Amino acid sequence: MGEIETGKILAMYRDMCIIRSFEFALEREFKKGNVPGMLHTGVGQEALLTAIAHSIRKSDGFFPDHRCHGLLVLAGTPGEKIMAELFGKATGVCSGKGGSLHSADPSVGNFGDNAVEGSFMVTALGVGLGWKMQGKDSVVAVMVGDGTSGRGEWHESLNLAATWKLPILYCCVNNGYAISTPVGESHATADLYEFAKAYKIPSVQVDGNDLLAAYEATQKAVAHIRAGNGPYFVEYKTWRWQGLFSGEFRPPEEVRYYKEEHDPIQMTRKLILDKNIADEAHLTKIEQEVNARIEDWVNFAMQSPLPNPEKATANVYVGWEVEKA
Amino acid sequence: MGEIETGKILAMYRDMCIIRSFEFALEREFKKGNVPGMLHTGVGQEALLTAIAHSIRKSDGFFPDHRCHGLLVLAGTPGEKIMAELFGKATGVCSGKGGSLHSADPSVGNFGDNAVEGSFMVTALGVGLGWKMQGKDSVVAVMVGDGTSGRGEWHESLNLAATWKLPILYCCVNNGYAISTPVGESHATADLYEFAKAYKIPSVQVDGNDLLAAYEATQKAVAHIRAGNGPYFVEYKTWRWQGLFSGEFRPPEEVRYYKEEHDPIQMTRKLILDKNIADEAHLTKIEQEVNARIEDWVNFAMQSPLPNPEKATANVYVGWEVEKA
Amino acid sequence: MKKMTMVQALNDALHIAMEENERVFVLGEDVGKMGGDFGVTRGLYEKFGAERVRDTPLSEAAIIGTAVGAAMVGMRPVAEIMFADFLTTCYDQIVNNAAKVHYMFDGQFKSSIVIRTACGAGFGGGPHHSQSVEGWFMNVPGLVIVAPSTPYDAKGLLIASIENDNPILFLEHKALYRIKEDVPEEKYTVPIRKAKIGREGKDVTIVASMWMYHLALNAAEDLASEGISAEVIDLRTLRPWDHETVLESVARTGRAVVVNEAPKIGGLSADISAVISEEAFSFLKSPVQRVAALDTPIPFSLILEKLILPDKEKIISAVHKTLKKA
Amino acid sequence: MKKMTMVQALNDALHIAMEENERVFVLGEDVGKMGGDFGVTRGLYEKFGAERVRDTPLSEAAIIGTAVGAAMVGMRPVAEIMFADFLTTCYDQIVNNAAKVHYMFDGQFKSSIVIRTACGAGFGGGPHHSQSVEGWFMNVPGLVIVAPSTPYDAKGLLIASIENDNPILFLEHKALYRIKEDVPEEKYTVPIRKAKIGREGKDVTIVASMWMYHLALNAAEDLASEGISAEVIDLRTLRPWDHETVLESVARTGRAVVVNEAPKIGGLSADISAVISEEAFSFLKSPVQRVAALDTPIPFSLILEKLILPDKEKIISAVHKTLKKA
Ligand SMILES: Cc1ncc(C[n+]2csc(CCOP(=O)(O)OP(=O)(O)O)c2C)c(N)n1
Ligand SMILES: Cc1ncc(C[n+]2csc(CCOP(=O)(O)OP(=O)(O)O)c2C)c(N)n1
Ligand SMILES: [Mg+2]
Ligand SMILES: [Mg+2]
Repeated sequence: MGEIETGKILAMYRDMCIIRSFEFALEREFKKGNVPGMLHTGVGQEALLTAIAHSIRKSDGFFPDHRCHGLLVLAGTPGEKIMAELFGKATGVCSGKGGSLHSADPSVGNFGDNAVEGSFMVTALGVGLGWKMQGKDSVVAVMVGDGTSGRGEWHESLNLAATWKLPILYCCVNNGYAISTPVGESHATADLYEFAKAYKIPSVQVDGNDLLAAYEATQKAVAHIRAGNGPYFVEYKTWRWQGLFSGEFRPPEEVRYYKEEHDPIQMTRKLILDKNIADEAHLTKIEQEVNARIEDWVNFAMQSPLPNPEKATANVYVGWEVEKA
Repeated sequence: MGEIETGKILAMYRDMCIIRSFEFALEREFKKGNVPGMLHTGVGQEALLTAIAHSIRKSDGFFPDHRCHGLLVLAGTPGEKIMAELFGKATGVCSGKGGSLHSADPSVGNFGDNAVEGSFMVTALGVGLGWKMQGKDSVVAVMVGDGTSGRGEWHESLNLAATWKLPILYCCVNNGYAISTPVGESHATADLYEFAKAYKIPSVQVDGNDLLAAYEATQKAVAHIRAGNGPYFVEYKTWRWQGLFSGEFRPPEEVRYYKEEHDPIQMTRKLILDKNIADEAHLTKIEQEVNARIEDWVNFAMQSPLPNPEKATANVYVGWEVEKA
Repeated sequence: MKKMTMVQALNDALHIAMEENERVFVLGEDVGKMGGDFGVTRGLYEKFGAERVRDTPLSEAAIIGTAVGAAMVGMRPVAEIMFADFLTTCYDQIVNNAAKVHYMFDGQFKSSIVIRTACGAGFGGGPHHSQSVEGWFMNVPGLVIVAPSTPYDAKGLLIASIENDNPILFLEHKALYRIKEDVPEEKYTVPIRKAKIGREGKDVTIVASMWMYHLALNAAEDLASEGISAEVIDLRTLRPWDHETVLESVARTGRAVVVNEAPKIGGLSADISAVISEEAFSFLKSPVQRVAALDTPIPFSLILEKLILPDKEKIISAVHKTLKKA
Repeated sequence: MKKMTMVQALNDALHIAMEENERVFVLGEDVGKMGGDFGVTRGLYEKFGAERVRDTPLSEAAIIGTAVGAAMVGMRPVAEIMFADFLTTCYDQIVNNAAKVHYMFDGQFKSSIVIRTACGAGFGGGPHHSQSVEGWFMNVPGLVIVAPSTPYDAKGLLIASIENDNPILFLEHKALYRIKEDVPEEKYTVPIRKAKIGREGKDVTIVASMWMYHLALNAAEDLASEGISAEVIDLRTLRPWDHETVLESVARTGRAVVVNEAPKIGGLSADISAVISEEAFSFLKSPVQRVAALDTPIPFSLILEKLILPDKEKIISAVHKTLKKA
């Protein structure tokens, strides 16, 4: 492991901490009633999210799903603007109109979530095609949960991306369940990269909790796409900490394994210590800094004003106002 | 080739002639203006249609597509009722309300076409599931054109059929084109059975113009399904004689090959003569009988009355009338 | 009698229907062990097993397709689409298949399905978890839309819908899931296509449904204290809705306010207003007033959401308008 | 000026738009070498190549998804859905994505797409190739529906639609594809959201669009010979439609007939009737009459199809009704 990788790993560890800390703060504020609507978090999926964030450029794009708050921040949107959006405040990245499920930011290539799971799989085709037609070498990443793989749009998207050789990176986040339903009980295979192979798309499965493995696979995929070879499919095996609203539903041994033995943060921390990339004190300092920053964002969100009422009727049509009564 | 197969081959040859003669008569009547709406025909695809008809039972079911007039007849609906339906007459199998694209007949397991191509791929799931829940061993066949393979319903259907082990026979009729678009230019592969493999469904490709090959593949598939092993996918490579409304658009050599060298009727005829199953005179007699019968159906359709005006508002709701003005 | 929430009343209806007829089965996302996102299918899996309580993948087209196909062979499927907003993804199966099967095949098949789904706004669900969707389906012949406003009606209408031979879109408003009332424990049905006069009055007729019905009742209460007597009608079936009850009421009151949670342009509210205006023309003392959502998607922030949705005050002010001379 | 069919006028518009702006591109089934099922995209492939004239598989969701995504990065896609009936299969992309992108992301993206599609009945197309679909989309905020009735308007409206920044559903009625009129060869636009008074009159206002507009003109001709003077309005934009022109006309004539090819319940006709009844209440001498299709799917047989569709006679008799005292 050379000089550069060392710095990179620490930077990525820091980003993983940002994701977890952000999500924990959110869960806390949600319980307090400060975050309206519904809340899904990416706790447990920090490694793959960080690997993706570090593999695409600002000139690339991505379609985040419902567990990607962290990715939005890593992509470059100021964290307080994401936090404020989730609080439904005027200072949010969409002025509070989008919330957790619809926080877009074109300035960093964030095309926003579509809460009809899987629907943006076909929208991404257009971004890839548009950029291709414009002669850009940009890549567009699309997040797809294991559950979301049931949608017909999966087929329409993969087929057309393959046929037109579009610059699309399919990031399939297989955390084993769609809400309560195990992936293998609702799909012909629990290994979703097998579906993708049928489209003659390079398709791999990787341990999404292993930061370096996820990073390497994503880097390779992006290089392939950027070279003009068309789409690439990466299945990240992972596990989400969030259970059901009613509580935990998964086997205790599975829960223990993922929280205690196969937690991406702990795994990366151990790697750093084992390889002597940094010491305990250094990591603790990173963690404390991150936590403090995130509390700043929470405070910013809390203190921000509610959206201007004008926003309720703004931007329905381009160029026309809607009736206000 | 034993005694029984010999009779079977002649019966199937006769059925192939019924399909072609039926479609030719239709094309003629369509040109004369006796058949309203649009017309698609199955000329060139007689072998695979016959193979399917001879592989499923009356207690099985099928979803015909837009090139299946012949299959409707082979399934057991009196030919004159199909012909009359296409003429929009009261004596039609749906009293003229359905036409070419919507001629259903539950008494022979014909669930009717859905002219939104591919949509019935998911409807078939319900028939398979319903029968399975009722403890029947019936099989349901679904016709899918190569072009129709682009629909998202493809994925939703294959995935769920595989997961629930439903008794569904996917009959993929790959005639090379969707209207004018070559299958290989709009799909990741021109060999569509490769798509199906991803679902861990047994999936084969067969020359759909070779009667015995098509028959054998279909028999095998149906046996597999009926034994409770879940769905099966057969891709029949074939070619449709019908070009575009504006005329022929395919390479002349391709047209020549399929019409002169690889025409299923000629191929089967040759097989019968080569194997001495029957002589020229016998075949000619079959052909003449078939043609005469089909003209009877045309005459029946021509002479039938138009639908009763009451039909226009009947059967919108079960149990309620609609306003008549 | 037992105090039940609407969730419990619906759950009770499903238990009764499934016990009574083994051809009734349930399918949808997480309807099995989990009992559905809102708990409506709770306990069914344990009682009736995985064969009749089927978890599906996120394949909404396949969910409805499966329901229609199963109905074509005599089953009685009850499909759940988790949020009504997602009906867009199975719109084809509903509009071009479920609603047409009986007609286009000349009565040879029935599409006896019930599609249950959770609709409605007011909780910060944002643009994809809050919509009132009846307007998308009003112009679809063959389709029936049922929408209860109370636990009692919810139970009776769901049983009636499962027994009915038509394809039924059954709308469950999220804001009503937790309201409680006395509900009989035995089986009963509430008639489809029959509106209910929830409060009698003589000055103005307010036509509403689901959550809006409750707002209308509240408004009527306030109006009463001003000396205005409002009759409040709960449509219960939204398509085809009960012209007779509404027109008879407007003929008496001479004034009408139509309340609907969906946007004003082209939705259910337009249909009701048009029919009243056309059919009760000579009775109307002032133009029909509509209280509906503004012509916008539903914003996430609660304060913005509130601005675009109907509320009690808007209903009261619409009633006031009908009482001014036109 | 050149005599052009509507197909030619639309084709001309596409040629002009694609020449002028290289970000305009066309996608859909068989739109390339074949030139589209109805010939509207003919010659584009030869002139602009396979990059900008893209044949797709039968993946309607992907067609619209691709259009929306491309618009999000500044392209100007014109998508063709072969028959309007198939819009059911991409309803999600239109309703929950195209129509909401601009609003839910706070104006940061535009969904400047045009969806061209062939609609309408009358030729034995049956239940899945004949529908009038505007009613499915009337209750969808953010969406614009444009529907020309003449070759001149078709060309001007299509160019205006491609230049417009909103998601536009552009309806082309199949019965109008072959009608001819003089059309300028150069570029021009016809304003969106502006209705046209196609014939002036003083006794009654007939509001129509597409094929129904022509039936209305024919009816007006017949009515004139009876001494009844009918004003005929072509809406041209169906959502949001031009209230001003219609209400101003009804204020003059005091009577209104609304004609729409879709079923009566809940469609465009309801919206128009409701708005006229509410806003022109004091001007109306008799109730608004509606001439629309019956509440049925569209049967295949021509004689049945004719029974359920509006025609000239039904329009005339509706006008007669408006002239009787209410
Ligand atoms: C089309 C659609 N169907 C259903 C839902 C409701 N829903 C939201 S998240 C979810 C589960 C998704 O599972 P998965 O893709 O595996 O994501 P995870 O939550 O496990 O990360 C469901 C069913 C939805 N949002 N969209
Ligand atoms: C969803 C849908 N999209 C488009 C069409 C119009 N259409 C009818 S047939 C056809 C081509 C179908 O090709 P294929 O499945 O290969 O059948 P083939 O005609 O070649 O037998 C198309 C595009 C349709 N009916 N339904
Ligand atoms: Mg998952
Ligand atoms: Mg084909």
